[in-house]
Amino acid sequence: MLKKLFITTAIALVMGGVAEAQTPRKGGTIRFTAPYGSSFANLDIHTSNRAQDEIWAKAIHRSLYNWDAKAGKPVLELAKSATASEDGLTYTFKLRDDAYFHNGRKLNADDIIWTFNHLMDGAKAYPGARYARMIKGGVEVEKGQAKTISGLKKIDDSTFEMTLTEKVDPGFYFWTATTSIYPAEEAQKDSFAANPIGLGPYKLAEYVPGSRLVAERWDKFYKSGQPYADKVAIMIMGEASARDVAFRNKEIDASILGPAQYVAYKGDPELSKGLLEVAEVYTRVMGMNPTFKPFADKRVRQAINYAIDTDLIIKRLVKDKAYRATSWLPPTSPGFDKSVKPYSYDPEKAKKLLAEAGYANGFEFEWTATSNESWGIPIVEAVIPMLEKVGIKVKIKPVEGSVLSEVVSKGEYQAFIWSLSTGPDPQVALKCFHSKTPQTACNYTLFKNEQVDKLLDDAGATNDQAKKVDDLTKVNNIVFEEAPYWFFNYNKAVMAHQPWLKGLQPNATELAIQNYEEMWVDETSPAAK
Amino acid sequence: MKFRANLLIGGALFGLVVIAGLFAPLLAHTDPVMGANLMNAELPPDTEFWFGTDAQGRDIYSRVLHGARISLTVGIVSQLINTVIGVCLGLSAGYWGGWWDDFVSGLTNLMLAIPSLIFALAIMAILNPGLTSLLIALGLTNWSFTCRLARASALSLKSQGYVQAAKVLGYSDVRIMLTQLLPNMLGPIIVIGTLGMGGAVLAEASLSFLGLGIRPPYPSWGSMLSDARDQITTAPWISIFPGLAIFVTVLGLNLLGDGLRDILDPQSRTRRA
Amino acid sequence: MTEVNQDTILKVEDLAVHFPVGGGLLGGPRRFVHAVDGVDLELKRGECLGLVGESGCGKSTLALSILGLQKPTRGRIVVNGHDIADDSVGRMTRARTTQMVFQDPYSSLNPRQTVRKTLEAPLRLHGFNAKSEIDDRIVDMLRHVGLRADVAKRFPHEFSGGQRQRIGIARALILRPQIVVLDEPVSALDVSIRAQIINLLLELKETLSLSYIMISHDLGVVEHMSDKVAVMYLGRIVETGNWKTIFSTPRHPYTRALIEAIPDPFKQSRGMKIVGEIPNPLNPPAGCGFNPRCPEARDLCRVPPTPDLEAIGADHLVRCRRVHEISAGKLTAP
Amino acid sequence: MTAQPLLEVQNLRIDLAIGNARFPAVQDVSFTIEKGETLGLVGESGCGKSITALALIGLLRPPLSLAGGTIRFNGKDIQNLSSAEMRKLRGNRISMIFQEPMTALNPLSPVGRQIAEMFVLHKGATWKEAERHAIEALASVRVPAPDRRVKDYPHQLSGGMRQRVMIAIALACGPDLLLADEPTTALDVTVQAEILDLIRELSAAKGTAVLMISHDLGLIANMCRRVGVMYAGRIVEHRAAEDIFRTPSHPYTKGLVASLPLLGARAQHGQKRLQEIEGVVPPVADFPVGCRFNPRCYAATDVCHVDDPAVTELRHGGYVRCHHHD
Amino acid sequence: MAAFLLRRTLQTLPILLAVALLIFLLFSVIPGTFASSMSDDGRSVIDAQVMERMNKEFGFNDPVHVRFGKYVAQLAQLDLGMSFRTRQPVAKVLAERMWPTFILTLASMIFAIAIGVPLGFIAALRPGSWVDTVSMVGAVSGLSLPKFWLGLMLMYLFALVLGWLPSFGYGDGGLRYLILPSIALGVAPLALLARTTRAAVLEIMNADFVRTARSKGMSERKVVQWHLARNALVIVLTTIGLQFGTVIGQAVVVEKLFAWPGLGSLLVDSVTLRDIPVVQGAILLIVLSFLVINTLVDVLCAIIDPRIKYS
Repeated sequence: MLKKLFITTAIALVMGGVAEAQTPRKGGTIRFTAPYGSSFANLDIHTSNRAQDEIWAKAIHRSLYNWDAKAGKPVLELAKSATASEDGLTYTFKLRDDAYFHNGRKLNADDIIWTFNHLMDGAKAYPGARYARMIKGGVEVEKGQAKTISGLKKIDDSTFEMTLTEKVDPGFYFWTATTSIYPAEEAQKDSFAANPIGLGPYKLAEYVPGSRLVAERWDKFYKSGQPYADKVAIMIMGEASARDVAFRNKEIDASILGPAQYVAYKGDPELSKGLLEVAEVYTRVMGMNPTFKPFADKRVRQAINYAIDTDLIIKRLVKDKAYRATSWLPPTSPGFDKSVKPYSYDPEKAKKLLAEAGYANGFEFEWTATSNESWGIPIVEAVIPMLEKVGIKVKIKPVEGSVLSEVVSKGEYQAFIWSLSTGPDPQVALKCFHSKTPQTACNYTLFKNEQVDKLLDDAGATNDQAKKVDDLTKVNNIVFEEAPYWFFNYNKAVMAHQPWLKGLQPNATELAIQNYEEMWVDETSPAAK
Repeated sequence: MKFRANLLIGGALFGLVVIAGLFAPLLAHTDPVMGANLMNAELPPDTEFWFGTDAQGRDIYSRVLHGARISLTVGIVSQLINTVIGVCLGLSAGYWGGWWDDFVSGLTNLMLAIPSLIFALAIMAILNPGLTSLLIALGLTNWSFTCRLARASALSLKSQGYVQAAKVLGYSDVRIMLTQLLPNMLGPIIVIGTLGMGGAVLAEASLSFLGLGIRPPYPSWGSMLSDARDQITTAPWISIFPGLAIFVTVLGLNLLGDGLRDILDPQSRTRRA
Repeated sequence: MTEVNQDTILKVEDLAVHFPVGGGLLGGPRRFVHAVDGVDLELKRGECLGLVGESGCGKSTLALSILGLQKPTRGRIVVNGHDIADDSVGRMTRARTTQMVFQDPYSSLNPRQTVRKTLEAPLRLHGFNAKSEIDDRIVDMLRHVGLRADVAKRFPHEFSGGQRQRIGIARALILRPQIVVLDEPVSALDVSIRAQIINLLLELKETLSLSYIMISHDLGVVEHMSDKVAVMYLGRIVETGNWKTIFSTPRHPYTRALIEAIPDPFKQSRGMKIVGEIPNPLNPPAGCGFNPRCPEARDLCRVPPTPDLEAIGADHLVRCRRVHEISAGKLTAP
Repeated sequence: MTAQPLLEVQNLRIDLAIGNARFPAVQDVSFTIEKGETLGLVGESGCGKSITALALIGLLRPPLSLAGGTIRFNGKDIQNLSSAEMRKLRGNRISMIFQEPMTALNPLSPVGRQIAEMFVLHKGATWKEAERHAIEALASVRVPAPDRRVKDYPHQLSGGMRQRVMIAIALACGPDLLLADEPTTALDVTVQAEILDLIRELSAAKGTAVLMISHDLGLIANMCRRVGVMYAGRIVEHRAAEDIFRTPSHPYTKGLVASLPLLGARAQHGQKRLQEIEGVVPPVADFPVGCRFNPRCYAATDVCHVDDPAVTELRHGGYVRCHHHD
Repeated sequence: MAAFLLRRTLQTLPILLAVALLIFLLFSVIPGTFASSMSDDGRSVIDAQVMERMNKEFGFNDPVHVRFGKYVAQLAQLDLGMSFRTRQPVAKVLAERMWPTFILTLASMIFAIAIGVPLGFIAALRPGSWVDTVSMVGAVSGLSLPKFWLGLMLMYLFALVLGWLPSFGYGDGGLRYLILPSIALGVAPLALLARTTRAAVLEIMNADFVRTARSKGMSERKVVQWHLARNALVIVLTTIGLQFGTVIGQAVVVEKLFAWPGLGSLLVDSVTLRDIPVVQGAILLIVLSFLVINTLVDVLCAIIDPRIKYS
């Protein structure tokens, strides 16, 4: 069972200095980048669930669990052990006794309980509430009906009990930075907003809003010998072309690449040595709204999958910086079925299907898209002539990101193209196809299939991991057949790093989020001192 | 003698763009949108693709030609809107004076105080990116200079004998504004409009860079340039040609504006004497 | 109520025009400039009334009021027995009665209109639609002002100053008005051209039976053209009368000073001189407005109120308290 | 040996460049000014009288340029002077007042300073001394409260006051020659009289020669002993002031005198038609061949259309440039 | 002068209010909300309850007029509200970003003024010379370049190819980091100032009072020093004041390109993320600074030009 998880992560291509067996060097500064925008929200990671903010939070904060990039699963971070009860709903956590906050105080069970209570503060609408709501009694706190979460019980200073509402693996819920554990009393002070105190390997040294965040080694970090570097400097650089110059100019140690630069870096004898590629758990799809008449017909949706030469687009336009999507779940997911072949490029078949559905003469639809280069208008532009060949005309409706998420969750679209999170938990990912899941949550295409509903309910109820995976695989295959989406690709995240930067992890959930304590720079770095 | 060079070079450059725009369907090799063919993606310039191809395999030469239509539309329509708004407000404010003048002057100061790019940015965000939005955004945000000019001209012209004479002859206010004032202030306003057209083309590029410009299917130079900025090391031709097109157009318009100013703006005529 | 003499075409009664100055937010107290302050005038048919005074004396404002372009603060302007403030006397009627010739022949013609357009537009505006009639009128009018018919298609910049002034006169007369306000009609023209225009104006007055109100600071021109003269100072008429009276036996010290100030080649003796400049109209002197500059001023001149116009002869009115004490000697030499 | 005249202008020619063509805006202009004398130049706009003055002070700017003739000031040809020598002359020995006192003064500089500049430039005074001299200079042109007025800016002064400031500047260094270019045209008549008196008195007191330029024949005749009448870039008649009015010789002068509605003329002769001069003043580029007045001249004959008339000395002094003079 | 200053200051108030109203109205009809923007990358999906809750807390469920009422009431107490994104007072968020924008605009204006004005002067003093021709051709070309393109080129040239300067960022706030962005931002105002200065000087050169100055026997140098410079300065100053507005606006582009932590990049981010209070606050601040600068310019002009005070 777990073995399968291990095997699938092997797909993650590891090319850079990740697996090298060198002795980590101490000292120096890691000059990392935060590529998703030109600022951080603030220094309170509870308020943001953006990848951009998690990039700095990983240096300063830690959550109950952490993502193990190599294992491809969440593992315990702040606790030594977690034992589940018989019914699988109550977990007893034993905290590690060597974890100290940056003010020198030892981690305590109260901190954990306070943090989750804090996340459920309804007036604050923290995005992390989404996860803490899984704890029994969390919703009551959110609605103001209770003061504390009833499902959390302190046993002693280093032990607490957590009762869940559903039978799920808490690891998948409490590993992101937005559920970082705060020191209870200190976090209530006003100064906390400017001076976050966390459990992470680095403590805040300097923050220039909109520019960079510098953190320095926390000597009492609980992993022995770590972190290695003296400092981590995280530069906020949203502009890819500027990042490119800075990287080539050796001003930064790592950079996330887009397709265009991926080609350039791969073709460069020097730069190509430092590329880390990972299949991320995001699936790029075009969603089709069944309330738009042609898309109500499965044959039309399949026809679209047949009509688009997806491989060609991936090869020529995305420059192979993606893996062909077979279905919903990504290859790293336990529910992924290798035996399934993706829709072939077959315009004739597409035409036939369209004719059967009564659209022999084609139709026209409006395609809502943002300007994102990997899952936005540039892709649509390449698709347009292909659909035109089978008689389908496309009108592009350009929107901004915030508008896209709004119109999609409200169903105010005919078709959209987006990148959707499909991991790491396959059950969570596939729940989006449960008919009870509202459109506002993630059932964007109003998917409704009795068989899928049943399989999902079964998977949620069972204790048998193998049956669970089997059910989920079946769901995934039904979704493939029903084709509510044009399955485009799974993202291949690529990080360029300088030769002196070591210890990067192939994080499939988001490559830009790294555990800095495992990273180090050798003496060739300009910032080696 | 220099002013003639301005006018000639500016006129020639701008004329080139106008011809490119007018005859784009004839001159272009492929359809700017439907011409996508991924088999030809990112080919450098050669005899078939004069300016090379872009990431989607479209002929950049054809797209640049069609882009001229977009840029001309953006420049001309947005400036037309600006000019109409500016002239209507400025002319009437200068001529009538009083509270209306106070109001218009306040409005103009307001428009001057908000940097036009930021204003346009807001409007683009509200209306969603696209050509129509852009025309509105650029058309509504740059009339303050025209308005000030029209107001100042109206103020100075209204004391001119022929305006007084028209009043004495029983002309209505609107008729005086249209037949006596407007034709005599048109020169400098055309100059401002010409220079503003260049500004609009540049503003389109800036907004595209900020992700709020014209979006496909329109092949606008600004979005071509902005989208290709990541490929500047790998496939420089994708951005060089639209960039060059913007430069040539704006340069042409600026030179043309300067040249026209020498001819049409009586102030600078005394300047030369 | 107003008695209208058969021959009186224009009557101005107690006309006053006050302009607000300052006021508003932080603009200080709002004050008023009394540009025209209680002016009475009468113009008879076929007469030329000369309005004389230095800049800022209110003569232009007075003219604008008569043309209906400046709303009076007080008083009435009666043209042909109708009060022009009366709504029944519309813009159009006024235009057909009263017209104006402007000082600067360069700025008074729209540079973008041909002569024909300049003359045709008012005709069309006033209801002439038949092309033949318009043509006739234009040709006729051009002939009247001494221009050939073929100039109609040309633009103003193709003409010299004198010719432009002729076009300006044609425009003023195209609607066949009865009263024409001449605002410094020759002062902007070349010296050698002035006689042409003066002769033309006098000629037209006869042939088209016009009445003129002529504003001028050139006393030679005023003397030559006017039948009656009114001298203005600080918004008031200080002396008015028949041209002969005014020029041969002026009584008001200001009138005398004005005449004295004309440089005359044959006269070296300079009798009466005045010094200083027109006071700030926002802050006029108490009593007689002229007292600070008047060589004849005595204490009684500095006491409010402003002296009244006093009739000292047939149609000869003077606003001076010492009019009877100052000698009425002849001024002009030969 | 007769005393050397202060200024001697011989055959002055000034060209106007339009494109690549050059037209003589002023041609064959000769006159002299004795020390302390007032000479009048009268003419209509475009006759070249103002640019003649500018040529005398060396301020012609393109498209105008000095194209011939000599200008001797105190016996020295100013064209041979270096620009530094010329600057020493300008303002110091020859100074000028202009028509528009509104624009001729720097709007951003207090008038006192603009006067003081003269003493700093030419008398080597310090600014402090110069300011003191400026007050005296203002007082000498009869500006009331000069110690306060020196701090005023031009816009705070009336037209007459500004012109007084201009005169103060021009006479600050006690020049030998004052060029007065239409000094009163923009002013009201009463103010004009005062300014003229001022110029007359100050120049007499300091022995300054004056070149008075005006379009007003009456004013010139009143101010000057000798008058040059200019038409189309030439002096067509040069006479004693009273002769110009009494016995004009050139048809143009005659026409002008007869066309003016002089004060008192109506009382004498009634309202008769004024005598007109036909036609218009030609622009520089269109000066006629032969006598430049020929298209407008009642006496013109064939010779006038061909030959440029030479200067004819008149019996009672002065000269005329006409084929058919009386 | 004090009254003039007071009057000028009071005149800016209605403009600020009008801007507040305008911006508020504009952004009350903008599609998308902060909550929806949080999941714009499809990555960090927020669940419906949280989104709902957020919209409620941020007052999006109130009708527009109620929101505006609240906003104005806040403004009256000089409170710009709370940022949705940072959950901090907008004033604090703006304060953090003000300084970089301030020095960037200042540096680019200094660059523009220091080169543009003398260039225009020299060009005007020798009209038609090669200096004139070259600088004016350069100026018109400088005005014709897309800003981000220019910035990118500078980056490549000076950072990558020549390696003289850092390519991006604020660094330690040192001059090295400031140079490239301020050049990118300063080229357009430089070009414009050069042209304006040239035109102004040429015009004044023909003014009557300059002729008077020459007639006084002044050398050209003194004419320029004593009379021409001050008069040209008034025109140039006014242009500088107005250019500040454009520069602050264009800073958006340059800041984004160079990862410069100023108001401009904050503004663009906040628009994209629908952090409306910050957008409103930032625009108000930008407008306010523009008005302050222009008031300063007016005061300077009034000091130089005595006529202004009285009109």
